[in-house]
Amino acid sequence: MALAVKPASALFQKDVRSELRTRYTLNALLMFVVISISVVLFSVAGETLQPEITIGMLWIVMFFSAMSGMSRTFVAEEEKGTTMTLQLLASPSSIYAGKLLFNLLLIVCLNAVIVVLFLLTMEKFAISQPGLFWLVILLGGFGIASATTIIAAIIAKARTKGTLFPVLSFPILLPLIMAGISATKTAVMGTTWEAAIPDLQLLVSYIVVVITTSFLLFDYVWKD
Amino acid sequence: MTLPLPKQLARESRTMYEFLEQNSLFVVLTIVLIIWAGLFFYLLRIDKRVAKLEDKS
Amino acid sequence: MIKWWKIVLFVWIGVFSALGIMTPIAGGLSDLAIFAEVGDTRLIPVAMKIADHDLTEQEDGTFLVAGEDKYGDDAMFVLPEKPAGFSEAEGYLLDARYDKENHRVVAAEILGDYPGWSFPYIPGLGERAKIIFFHVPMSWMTVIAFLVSMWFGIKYLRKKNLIDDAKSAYAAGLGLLFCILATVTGSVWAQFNWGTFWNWDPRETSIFVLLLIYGAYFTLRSAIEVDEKRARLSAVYSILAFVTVPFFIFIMPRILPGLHPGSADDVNAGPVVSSGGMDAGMRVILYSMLLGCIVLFGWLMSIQMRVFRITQKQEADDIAAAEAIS
Amino acid sequence: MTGITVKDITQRFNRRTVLKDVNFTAEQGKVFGITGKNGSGKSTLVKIISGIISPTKGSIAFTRNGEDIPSEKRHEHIGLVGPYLTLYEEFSALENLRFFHSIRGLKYDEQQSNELLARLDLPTDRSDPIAAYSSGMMQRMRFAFALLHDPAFLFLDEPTSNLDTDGKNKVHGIVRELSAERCIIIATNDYEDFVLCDDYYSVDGSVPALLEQPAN
Repeated sequence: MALAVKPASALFQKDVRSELRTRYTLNALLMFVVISISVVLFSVAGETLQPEITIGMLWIVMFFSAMSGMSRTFVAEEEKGTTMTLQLLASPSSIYAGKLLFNLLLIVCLNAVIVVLFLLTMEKFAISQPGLFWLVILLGGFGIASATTIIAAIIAKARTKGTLFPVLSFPILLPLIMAGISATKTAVMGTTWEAAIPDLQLLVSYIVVVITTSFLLFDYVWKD
Repeated sequence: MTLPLPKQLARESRTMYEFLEQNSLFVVLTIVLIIWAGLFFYLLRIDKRVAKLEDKS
Repeated sequence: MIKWWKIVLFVWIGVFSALGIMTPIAGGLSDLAIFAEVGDTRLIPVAMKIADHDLTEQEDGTFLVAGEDKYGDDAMFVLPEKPAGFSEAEGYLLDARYDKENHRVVAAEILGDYPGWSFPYIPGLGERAKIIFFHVPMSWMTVIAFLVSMWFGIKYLRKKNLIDDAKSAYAAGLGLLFCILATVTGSVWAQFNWGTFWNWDPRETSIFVLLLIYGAYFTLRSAIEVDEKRARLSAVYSILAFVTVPFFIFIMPRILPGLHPGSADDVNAGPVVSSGGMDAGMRVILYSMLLGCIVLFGWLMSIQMRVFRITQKQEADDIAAAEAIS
Repeated sequence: MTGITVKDITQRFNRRTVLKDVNFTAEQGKVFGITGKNGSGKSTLVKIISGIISPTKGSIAFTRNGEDIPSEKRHEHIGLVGPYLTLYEEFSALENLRFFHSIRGLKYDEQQSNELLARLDLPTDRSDPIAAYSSGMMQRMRFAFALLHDPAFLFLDEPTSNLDTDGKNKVHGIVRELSAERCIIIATNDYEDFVLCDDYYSVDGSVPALLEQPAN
């Protein structure tokens, strides 16, 4: 359980540099986001959607982009054959922390791109509480990243990696998604941000609970 | 070839539905039946595993 | 040889199922008054005790008799006919409505004799209230099986004994069965009570999530070939699911409005099993059924484990035999 | 004293017992060998000792200068060369070394890394990804990976498998040089590696081709 900051940040920097160099995930993810948003736009075909539906679409796109982005976290190491090298180099908790950091960064960027594209393309999508809205998107992203990091480690050891990922993630993420959607509705249509307090509490406690559990369990997933 | 009359089928199921609607106790009985069916299905599966064991030894 | 407790289990579940199904539902004056207040003229079952055996025949051929309801409230009852053996009868179970103008309980039909033991009438549910003895134990068992599965998962992670993993998997299998039964029975019942099979009421959502988790758990198990790895990862997943599921089972249904008892907008307050919320007799039967289901669960688990142990022994013998040849 | 005590290690895999009650002690100053036929569990044992796999049963104690090293600190003291270890092929040699340094929490010193590369006959002036390296160079890179942090415990799994005679001699030279102050374990089936060992444990009872000793 010893968590050193230095190993975690080293792994984080390595992942960032590796991603910037190869751009496997980034390019594919960007295209994924563009494609899924255009599917939404095609299906809407110029009609003005009710805000509830737009919010639902937003979360669908966010969920599935996260699914395609996060699944690579440990699978990439497994494919490169570097899992054992990492196992030898650092304690499991610092590996988890490093990967979690990278996923947090990735999902925050991803969500920012998605939301900006949504705001640009959905003309009638007005937000009454921008501060709350961005806070919810940020917390939602953190929640998704915290839960999916350990699931990504689990699926890296299984046979059907890519398809298994959303199957395992969805039930775990559902409380988060429901609270997130409800808080987003408050941010978009509500008049006061106080109405979102129970949802925000739920989001924060979800993140704390999931990250703590992941730290405790990661040892068993990581070591064969 | 004649297809089964949809009207007749609909009426039949309709009466069944109405029967259940009017006799609430039978809804409860249906539910008990479903639970028994589920447990029976589980029993069948154990039986299959035991049969497999018997074949082997 | 059949062990005695298995017979006790059978009799236990049988007796309490029968009690749950056959006990009549009977209301009192207060139940009648609720409907009369809003002008609803529906008939509800009412238990009536005869106060004095004086019967007055009225002009329209009905009979007027003084009596009290099961809660001891006095009233005048109108019977459609003079029942045989009236002078000895203790009372009757009537299908009745309340006549507000004359302050009389008007029976359309005599359903039977006075029931010494009956369940209270719950407006809107009637006989359908009896689902509680079958559906609620199923959904509780879903959660209990999940807990047991996780418990053995943790035990595996600590002791690395594959028997614990097998227990964990079989508990999850039974949990899946209970989960499916709870979902199906619930939705059949919902069709007749709420008009649709599925409403996305918070409790329905939570059982649906449990179903998804069980599904995901078995998908994960089928995707890993090495026994030890499968045991480890599925144990981790069930723990992870367990720490997030309470958000559903215990928090969500109580903070969101819903149709189930115990929801946020339920003025009667409190979940189904909270004290004071339910009739004592119903509570006894519910808990007895739950106990029966737990024992049944343990029994089915033990059968599975016996089969598993024999299978494992056979496999070990096969491996030993193969190694002896080579 | 610096050394490793392996106690009652048992490893089961898909209900088959791969290793059963392995017990031995390896000490500083002596080269310890692990032998056995291919597929008999040599690599599994090395992985268990270096902490990549947690065993079904048993324990391993690491002692450095008389002090126990707790399991979460061991990765700082272990160097491992094995065919299953892959380096980051999208990075150059120096980038790899820098990452290994920093993830262990050590201060990176480019001078020192260059010296290590030079000692292993690896180019110090290449900044292209190591994906282009030959298998022999890759094997030497693995040595760089293992020796970089100057570990007290060095585990070599098939250390000479991809090397020519020159490379082998070099490796043997390194082993001899380091063995005085370090605890070295070699898992091998190669006779030339085996003769370096002062003591050995055989996973399946076999010993590498003692009868086929070279003429000298």
